[in-house]
Amino acid sequence: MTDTRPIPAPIPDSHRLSVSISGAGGAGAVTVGLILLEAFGKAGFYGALTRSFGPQIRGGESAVFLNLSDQPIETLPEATDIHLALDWKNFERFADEIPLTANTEIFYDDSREKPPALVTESGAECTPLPLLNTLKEIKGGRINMLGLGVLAKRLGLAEHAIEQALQKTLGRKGDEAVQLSRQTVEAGQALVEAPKTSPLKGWQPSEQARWHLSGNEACAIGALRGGLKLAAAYPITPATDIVEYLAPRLEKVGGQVLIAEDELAAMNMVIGGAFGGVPAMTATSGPGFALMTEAMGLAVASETPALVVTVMRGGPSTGIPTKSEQADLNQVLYGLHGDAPHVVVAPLNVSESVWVTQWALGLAEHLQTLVVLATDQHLGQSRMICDPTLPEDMSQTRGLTRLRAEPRTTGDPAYQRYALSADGLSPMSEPGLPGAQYTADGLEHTETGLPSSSAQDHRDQLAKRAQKLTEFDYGDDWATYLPADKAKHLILTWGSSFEACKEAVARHNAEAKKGKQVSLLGLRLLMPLQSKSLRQLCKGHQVTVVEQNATGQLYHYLLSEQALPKSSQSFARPGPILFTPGELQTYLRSLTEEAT
Amino acid sequence: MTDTRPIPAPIPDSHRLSVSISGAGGAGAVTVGLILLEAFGKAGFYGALTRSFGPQIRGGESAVFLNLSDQPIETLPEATDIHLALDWKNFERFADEIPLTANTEIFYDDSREKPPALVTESGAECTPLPLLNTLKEIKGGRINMLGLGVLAKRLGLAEHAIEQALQKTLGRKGDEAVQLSRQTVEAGQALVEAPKTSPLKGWQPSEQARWHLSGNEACAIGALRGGLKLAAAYPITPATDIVEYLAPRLEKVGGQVLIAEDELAAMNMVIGGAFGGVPAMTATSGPGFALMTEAMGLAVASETPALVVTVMRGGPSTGIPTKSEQADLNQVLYGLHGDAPHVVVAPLNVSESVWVTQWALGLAEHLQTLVVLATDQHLGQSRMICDPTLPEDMSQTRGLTRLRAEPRTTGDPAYQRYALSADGLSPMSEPGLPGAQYTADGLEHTETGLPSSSAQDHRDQLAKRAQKLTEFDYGDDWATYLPADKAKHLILTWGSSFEACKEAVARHNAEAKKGKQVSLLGLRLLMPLQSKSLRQLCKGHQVTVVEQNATGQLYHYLLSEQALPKSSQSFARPGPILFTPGELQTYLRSLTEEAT
Amino acid sequence: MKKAQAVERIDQMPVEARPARPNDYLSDNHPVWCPGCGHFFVLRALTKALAWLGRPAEELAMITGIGCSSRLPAYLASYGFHGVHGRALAVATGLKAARPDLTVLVAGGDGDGYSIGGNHFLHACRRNMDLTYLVMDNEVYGMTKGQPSPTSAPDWHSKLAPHGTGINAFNPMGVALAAGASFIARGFAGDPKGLTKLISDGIEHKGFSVIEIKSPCVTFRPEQKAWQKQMRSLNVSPTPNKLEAAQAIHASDGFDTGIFYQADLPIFDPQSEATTTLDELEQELVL
Amino acid sequence: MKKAQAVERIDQMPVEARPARPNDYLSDNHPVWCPGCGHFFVLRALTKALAWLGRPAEELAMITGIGCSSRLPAYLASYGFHGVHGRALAVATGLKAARPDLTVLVAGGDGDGYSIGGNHFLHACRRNMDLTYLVMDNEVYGMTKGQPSPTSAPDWHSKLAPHGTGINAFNPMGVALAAGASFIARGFAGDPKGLTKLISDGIEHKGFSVIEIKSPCVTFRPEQKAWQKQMRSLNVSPTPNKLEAAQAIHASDGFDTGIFYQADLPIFDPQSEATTTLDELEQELVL
Ligand SMILES: Cc1ncc(C[n+]2csc(CCOP(=O)(O)OP(=O)(O)O)c2C)c(N)n1
Ligand SMILES: Cc1ncc(C[n+]2csc(CCOP(=O)(O)OP(=O)(O)O)c2C)c(N)n1
Ligand code: SF4
Ligand code: SF4
Ligand SMILES: [Mg+2]
Ligand SMILES: [Mg+2]
Repeated sequence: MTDTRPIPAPIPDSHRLSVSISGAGGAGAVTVGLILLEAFGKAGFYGALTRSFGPQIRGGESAVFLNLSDQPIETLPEATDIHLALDWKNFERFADEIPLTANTEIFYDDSREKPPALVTESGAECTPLPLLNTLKEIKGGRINMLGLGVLAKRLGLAEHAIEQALQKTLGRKGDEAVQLSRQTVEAGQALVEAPKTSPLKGWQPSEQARWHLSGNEACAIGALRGGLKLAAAYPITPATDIVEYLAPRLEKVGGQVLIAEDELAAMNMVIGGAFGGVPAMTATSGPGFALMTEAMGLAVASETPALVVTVMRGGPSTGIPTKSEQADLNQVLYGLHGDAPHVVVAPLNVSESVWVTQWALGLAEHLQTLVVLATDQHLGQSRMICDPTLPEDMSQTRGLTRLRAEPRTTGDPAYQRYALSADGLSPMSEPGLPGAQYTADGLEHTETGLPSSSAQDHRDQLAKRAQKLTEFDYGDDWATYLPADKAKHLILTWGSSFEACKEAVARHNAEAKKGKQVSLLGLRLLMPLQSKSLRQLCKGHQVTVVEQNATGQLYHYLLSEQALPKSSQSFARPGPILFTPGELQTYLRSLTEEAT
Repeated sequence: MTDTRPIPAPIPDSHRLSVSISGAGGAGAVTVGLILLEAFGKAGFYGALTRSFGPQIRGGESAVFLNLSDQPIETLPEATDIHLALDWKNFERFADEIPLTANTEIFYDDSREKPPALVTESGAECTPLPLLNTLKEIKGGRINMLGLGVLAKRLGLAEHAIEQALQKTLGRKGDEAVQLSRQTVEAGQALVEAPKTSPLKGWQPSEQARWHLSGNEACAIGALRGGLKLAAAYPITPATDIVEYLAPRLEKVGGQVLIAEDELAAMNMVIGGAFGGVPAMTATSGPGFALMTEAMGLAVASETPALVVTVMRGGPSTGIPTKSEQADLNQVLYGLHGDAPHVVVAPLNVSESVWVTQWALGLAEHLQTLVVLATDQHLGQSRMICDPTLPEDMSQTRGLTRLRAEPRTTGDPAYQRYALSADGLSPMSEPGLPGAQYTADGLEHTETGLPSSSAQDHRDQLAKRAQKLTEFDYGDDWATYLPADKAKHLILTWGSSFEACKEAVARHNAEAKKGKQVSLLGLRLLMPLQSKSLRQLCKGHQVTVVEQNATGQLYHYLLSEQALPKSSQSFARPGPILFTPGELQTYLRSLTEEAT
Repeated sequence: MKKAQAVERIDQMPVEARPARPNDYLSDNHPVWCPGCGHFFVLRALTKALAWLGRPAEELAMITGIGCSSRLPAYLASYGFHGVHGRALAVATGLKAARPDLTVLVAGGDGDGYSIGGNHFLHACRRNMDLTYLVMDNEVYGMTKGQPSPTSAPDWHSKLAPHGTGINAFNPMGVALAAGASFIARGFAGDPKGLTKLISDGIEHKGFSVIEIKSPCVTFRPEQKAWQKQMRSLNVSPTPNKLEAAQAIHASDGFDTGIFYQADLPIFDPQSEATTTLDELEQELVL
Repeated sequence: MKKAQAVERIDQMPVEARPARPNDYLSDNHPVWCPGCGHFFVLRALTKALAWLGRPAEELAMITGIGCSSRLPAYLASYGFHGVHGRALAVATGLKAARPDLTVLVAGGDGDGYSIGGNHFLHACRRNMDLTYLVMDNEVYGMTKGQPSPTSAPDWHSKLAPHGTGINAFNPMGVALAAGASFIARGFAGDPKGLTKLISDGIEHKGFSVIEIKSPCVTFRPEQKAWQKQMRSLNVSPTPNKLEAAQAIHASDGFDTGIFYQADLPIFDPQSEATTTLDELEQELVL
């Protein structure tokens, strides 16, 4: 595995900051967060921003949480350093997600409600500010920009970073708007003192080009890199952004987005496009995925390439649509009827979502089958400033294309779409190609594609479809392995739990003795499971499978494939709250203590 | 487990007969088979009839296979004793299923094609008969009735049995038709000699009332026994028969069948009916099941009772619609997104399909959740003469009904549809009941049913929905265990593979030494898996999991639940041909030899 | 199953039995809709119509799918089912078949009903069961934040369709007519009186009533606030003639309201009566 | 993606390029249909129409779902996709969007198209892409052995509906018209000449062409053999006027054939051109 790197040192507390902002609908908390993130980026730093919505559609309250550092960071804040309350509207709805401590500094408007009990009880230091009062003097000024000024000042953020972020974020609203915002921000800055020592003291700005993107945007770009030409989808939270990001872009590279009447149509449109010869995908979430499973089986049986991105949310049923959970693993592995081998991949963080999606689309094309890429609401909708992660060589395992049939003339042997072959792959023809006409079929068929119910044909074609996936060499990308020296314990996880585990393991290893240190494995290729390599790697370890669902779906899957050593265990809990490094660190401590 | 019985002795060869009949479309092979089966029933015997269709819709050739005995028999014929070829049209299509040997006696018409090579090569004794010639003298007579006469004579079947069977099967066509058939049958009987010793010599007619039914009919009757009031479905092979059987009957017990526009509608109609207070079900197969999974999740999350019968066929995708396979297990266990606990049961043979379906509907009602009953094309569409199997006491674990809410008046505490409780069950209200109004919801919710995205509500309701299934006492019905003395090996199987395993184990044990004998377990309750009891029972055995699919889906499921001892193994192969006792017996032999 | 009863009107009830106010049909839950959303007004008109008709809340069931509009049941004091996206009509069909005694109402949005739910819409019209279907049409998927729906104009620009969809808007009333619905009306959320009347007429009508309600999405289609000036109140009169109705629907600029079509068409009302015992049925199995 | 080309007519082609016979559009596979099934005649008319139009077989794609009728692609020498039940129009939509240069044909039965596939039918009409849709309507689910379909008469008795469904038959042409299809015709399998003409006109028409073809199921609806006497050959003339078409569809007893409606309506034909490079798009991610 090339992707074996030592576990990085944990980010020291002095090199990380957690900021949150909350407010009623329309107060603009999210905008402050977005500008702040961009500003940290412009200043050379890293950051992760997540949002939380109340139950209201749009009119309701919302909150953003930022985790900022001068080192790559993709986890959620655990203890809020600074909180800005534009108002206290339904603040309790976010209490789960905004962890206040005695060290938290809170700013709020002095002219309206007082902080609610749960805030004062936390012991946080609450500083009332004359926000609304100050606004009276700024015609058209908005309270959130005032708040942004307060935060910028308290955080010691460079002027030019704020200025660039305002330009980039508000620029399209015109110069006047930017000017008004700038003025309001300045007024906000004037409301508070600069801290005695800047919280950014000692932070090293990066010189590297970095990305500012969400996981959903990363997916979209990855698919474009993979040669995507057709995206068909029906909107569903939290996957819609992917297609919305593609809509204006795909057409510019000669492709197009089809808005389907439902998910049944979307999946079948993808199949139609791919049959026509172009790389095609859809994006959905659990309920929509359920509706697509029948046609997914068709992609498998007819050997038509298709990429389905599923952005998981809280389940079952409509569940918790705006929040994250890793509970659709069973569905993506096993949701199809019959023996229907397909590929399932899952990126481990936002930045790698670009290449993993490119890889996924390439696998679909190359293996002529269904590939499911599973992410979740957190990965999909969080915004990150992060290092670009594109493997240097995408051409090997990742620059994958379809094996195409050649035109045939009279006298050539008849074209066999489903010809048996050593690696299970057969050249795929496409309409327009003379002499290689065939009918793709979801009925079991002979090598030419004629429906057949013979036991021999069934066995042959089942084997062919299985074999092409198991025989393929997926290279080193099936997992990321971060070993610790002499580690007894191995944490095995996937998807959006990976970054929290990584941070927890880093912290744990920094303070643990040798022998009590812990290794980490993030599984990227879930199906076909690379059981042999995985078993090899797990050998001699006590493995704990960490995942965000109620029943330990990954754990049970690995058991079913006999990929885990005997003493392995599950550490699983449902969403919608994500794992934090702190929570996992506590667990690791008890785990390694218990083990001795 | 009350359902523990010793393994019966195998049926001696002299007490079984295998008959098959084939012919072009319209030749009437199936009718001959049906009358013959009925006649054997009337004569006091048992039998199993399976059909096989060519690829043609209706105009094409078809064949029937009968396995007949004076003892209960539900397996497929392995070696044909007598074959009647009404013609040789596409005979090779059935070659897989009609095993000819040197002992097979074949009758065919002497005026048309000769037997094909594969027949003569088998060494079977081929007797040409002047069938068409004889027919010339019987105005309106049909070749199949002539064939029936031939078979009746060679089999030594009592006249009165044939007579009764003709009456029952053709009676609705009127006296003249019956008379004509009778005459033709007699002409057929005149064409051949009676055998020197009747093949039925020594056969003991049963005095018991027996059933003549298919598994699909059994399901329908079971559901009616369970109080079914609404069936909504969209036709799909091989499940349609269930609803067609219900259509004229359900309305006579105050219920009704809704013909849905698609499976999405069918499943949601079931939910609507059950919400309205009546037991409701649908019946489908893999592709339709796929379309229903979204709404199945709704039944789980909203805690609405719903029974889904799925009659499995060859997969993936449209696959092999008219043939049997046990390859949708993954789908029925894991096809739902989110953590969506539900119940999965599967009858082990045709006759028990009656009570198992009744049980399944009761479980849905009592546990207020989705219950999937999985059968397959073989169980569903084979016709059996068998002993009725109704447990004496259906009231205990099987006479299950819904816990209903009481009407409330002002002053009563508000009704909480999803109130947490010790056993996870809450009383269910229904429209019309005053004071107990609520909104059922597929969004995660509070105890009253209000949408909620709080982590606490999510955890509580996830636990409630899981708990009500795991806490329930399913009694002894979760499996049938047939232990052999000092057996090292245990065969674990499910569904339509059970009867073949049972016969194979019976034969094996009859000839094997103690210690090489084999025990048998048929799993009936697949989810929630009774892991503790199962582990207990498997302990000390080497377990082989037998199933008819390519990937060993049950085996992997049991591994995932850590229900199997370490040395367990899988014996799985895909359909569409069913396991025969002989095939399994060979396997058992090698298994027990290898083990020493 | 229980037999269907005629819907009783409040004015035919003894005084003490009359529900006091529309608010009796409201639950305690506060709607999650954006301030100013048209759906508030639909809720208001609905409770007024229900008060006018006067059936006790427990004999009503409101079935919906998913969408802003589909949140309705939680705000009513009746029974409710908030199911999955696009399938409300199927749930309602099952319920009405099982329980013909209930007044079964269905509601949803243009996405829920005409996009993902289109097939059930077609077949519910065709079955013509005694259901009332309120479609709160804002020509957008509100819940998922502003994508074009089947009723969006082809040139409406959105993130998902930066140049518009280029596809003609779906014609709900025309399709309902061709598919067999027996009561077809258009109403406007901003016309409380007219809408109340249409809803109560729709519920009283025997057969499948489709009420297409223009209900502005102030957040993602703020320009729809202009509807308040454009819509005409109940300016259309009902006809039982299909061709006349087709003409009226075809000719309308979309701002006319009223009943466009109302006719007595055969209702799918599966009758069943217990005339046999289970034992008799089981006898059929016996050889 | 490749640009759409005009369909070339055989009479405009150089002689040596002209396909010789309808049989050139037939594959070697023998249909699994019952002897006498109407679908045989549809296949025949289709190959004749294709020969007349003269596009090479490899530039045609025939997309179907599941049903007896849906077995069609295997019998043609063109490209084909035999997908899942009810979704043929969606597959065809994806294909046509990706490959506007192809002639994309869609076929299926009344169950496939009007029951499970109803929603795609609605939205394919609305999109009005340049596709030709042949529905072989036998008023029954043939493949699953004789259940009532949406076009079955309400009083047709079958196992599944022993007293008939009691539901009015679906009106495919009326719904297609209301939903936006731009070419709507009825043909009859037993009228080879008329049907060939309708199919070739439908393929030549730019936009979504619906051809509702009465095609008897001799096995499960033997009474449909009487259609041979009842159907009239091409007695209807096309109109581009929606109301006139509605009237003609409404007035027909079901035995008239011909084009009921044909008009130039806007076609959904998503244009896209490569004007940007991937590198440029990736630059957007960079801070
Ligand atoms: C199967 C499925 N697909 C997609 C969604 C996402 N979704 C939820 S509501 C909605 C559209 C709502 O629009 P509409 O019905 O017009 O109601 P509105 O919000 O505008 O009132 C969509 C696409 C879903 N919940 N389930
Ligand atoms: C999802 C799904 N549901 C149901 C079926 C079963 N099925 C196959 S064909 C068919 C109906 C065919 O009727 P129609 O489309 O009218 O074609 P015909 O056979 O009459 O030509 C049905 C219900 C299926 N294959 N898939
Ligand atoms: S998003 Fe639109 S439809 Fe939804 S609540 Fe807000 S205004 Fe109403
Ligand atoms: S069943 Fe009917 S539709 Fe199907 S092939 Fe036979 S005659 Fe044709
Ligand atoms: Mg809407
Ligand atoms: Mg049909």
